[in-house]
Amino acid sequence: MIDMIVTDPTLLIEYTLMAMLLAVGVAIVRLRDLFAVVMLLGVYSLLSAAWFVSLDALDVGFTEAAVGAGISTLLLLAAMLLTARSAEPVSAIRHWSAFAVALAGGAALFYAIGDMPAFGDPDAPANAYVGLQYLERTQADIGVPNVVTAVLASYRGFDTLGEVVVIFAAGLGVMLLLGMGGRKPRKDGEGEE
Amino acid sequence: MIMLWINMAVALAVAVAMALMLSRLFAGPTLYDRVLATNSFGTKTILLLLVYGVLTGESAVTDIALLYALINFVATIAILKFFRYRSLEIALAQMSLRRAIGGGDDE
Amino acid sequence: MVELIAERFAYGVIIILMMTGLYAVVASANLVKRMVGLGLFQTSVFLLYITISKVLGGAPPILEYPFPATPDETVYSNPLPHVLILTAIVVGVATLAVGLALVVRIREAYGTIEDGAINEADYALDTERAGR
Amino acid sequence: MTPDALLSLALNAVSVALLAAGVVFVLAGAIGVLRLPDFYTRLHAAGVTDTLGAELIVIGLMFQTGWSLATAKLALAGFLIFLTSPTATHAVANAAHRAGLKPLLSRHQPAHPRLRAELEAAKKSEAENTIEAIETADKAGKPVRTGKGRAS
Repeated sequence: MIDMIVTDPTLLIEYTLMAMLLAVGVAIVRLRDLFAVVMLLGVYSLLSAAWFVSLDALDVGFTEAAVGAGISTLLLLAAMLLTARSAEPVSAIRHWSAFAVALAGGAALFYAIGDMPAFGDPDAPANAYVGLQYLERTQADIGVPNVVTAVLASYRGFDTLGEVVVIFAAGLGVMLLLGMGGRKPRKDGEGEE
Repeated sequence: MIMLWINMAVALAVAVAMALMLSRLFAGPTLYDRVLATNSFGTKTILLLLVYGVLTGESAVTDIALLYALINFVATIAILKFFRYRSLEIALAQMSLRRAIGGGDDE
Repeated sequence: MVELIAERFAYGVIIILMMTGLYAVVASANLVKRMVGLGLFQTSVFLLYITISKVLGGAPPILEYPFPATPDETVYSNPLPHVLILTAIVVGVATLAVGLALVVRIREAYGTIEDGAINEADYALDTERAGR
Repeated sequence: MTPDALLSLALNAVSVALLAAGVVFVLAGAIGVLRLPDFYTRLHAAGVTDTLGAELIVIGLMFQTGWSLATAKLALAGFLIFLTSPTATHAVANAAHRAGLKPLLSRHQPAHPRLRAELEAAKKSEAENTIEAIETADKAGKPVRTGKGRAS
């Protein structure tokens, strides 16, 4: 681990971000004041966006900051104001059964870690074939310097269209559930984002 | 090389300040303490990203920091707008009153 | 063994975060908090994908512009997971909005968003109907 | 040593000095937010971090990048922080004030619980009258103005 840090000192920043993410995650589970929980989810999004940036995913960090830390926090805040201010404590049996579920799932995933590619391995199967092809071809095919934009809007343009349809359906669902128009507008109307 | 490690030290110091803000966010007795801590935390995240951008020589990171600066401000103002009333109970009462007046036709 | 753990350290952290989200979903009786747990889980999955796409010593997948005449030898991180996650983030917010709209409707119908109280109300309604 | 190397050394030295000062302010502000006793005092500490500390670090970084697009972006980011942070702090303070959050009135809060209890006991008798008077005035319907009078 030490030689990894010496070759890439920014890993130190990543480790601090990881530590803070863990602290925020545990605090979200422990706190019962819903306002604090919602604010902490916003902080969690912000921290993970910073981690995305340090993992070279600039566009993802950009979107996560705008959508995750901005819009979802406001949506959750509006919903919290319309419903309840604080959560009731959970019973001990529920706490321990949930803990057992999380522990079992975590143990299974930890068992599978050994088969994952090493962190930052350029020869990992996930990084070898299609992604490389996109990187090599974008310059000649599309001529946009940002490869992520090229794949999103051009190579995979129809998928992005499908995504827009999903968002439209979600906005329609929110409108049907909350009833726009006939009734007074409410705070939660931002749901069609 | 030495400038790189100095920048690293600055980034880590900002990260420590972020952690301190985080503990105020966990503890914060009132709602306004939490809003203040979140806002300050966002400012420090911007600083961390700016230092990171200079550290790696990646000027695109600075763009993201710019976006953060705007989002952070808008989010803080929006949160405070929800709590404009003297207390949350009054706001909720007003909301349910509005719902009772406007929502009579959905039964 | 030590090397195996050290090289996959980030995955371990992400799995713990994921399980924190799962715990929040299963254990919370409050529906808003359950949605928050879902968001926690979701963001952790995004982190997992992006961690896989990182290449050590790589640059963000933004090519040099104007394009150089000679093929550049820079190592870039894999852009494909970035695209997938970009789509997933936006769809995630859409599902969150629908879920929260449902929670608001549940609160209007039942007057509470604690699932135990909702179950009790349902049970009371059923027994009342059966008695009639 | 060539003039160019000398210049870059000087720029780096200035940058390090500014960064060090900025880090001191950021850390002091963060510790202040954690340790100060009530919301209004914490506001002061957060203000130090958000303006002086942030600006010093941004200017220090600008000395490292030289004349380039990155410097312009850093300047823009610094300008935005300079514009938005005090506004946001003011908005938080204003919201708390209008919501009727009371500032802590005792001049000094000792860290040790026993000393604090003694101080509380000593102050309680003399302070009781004034606080009650203000609270009755609060209930009479002028909360905002009395709050302001007490804070200043």
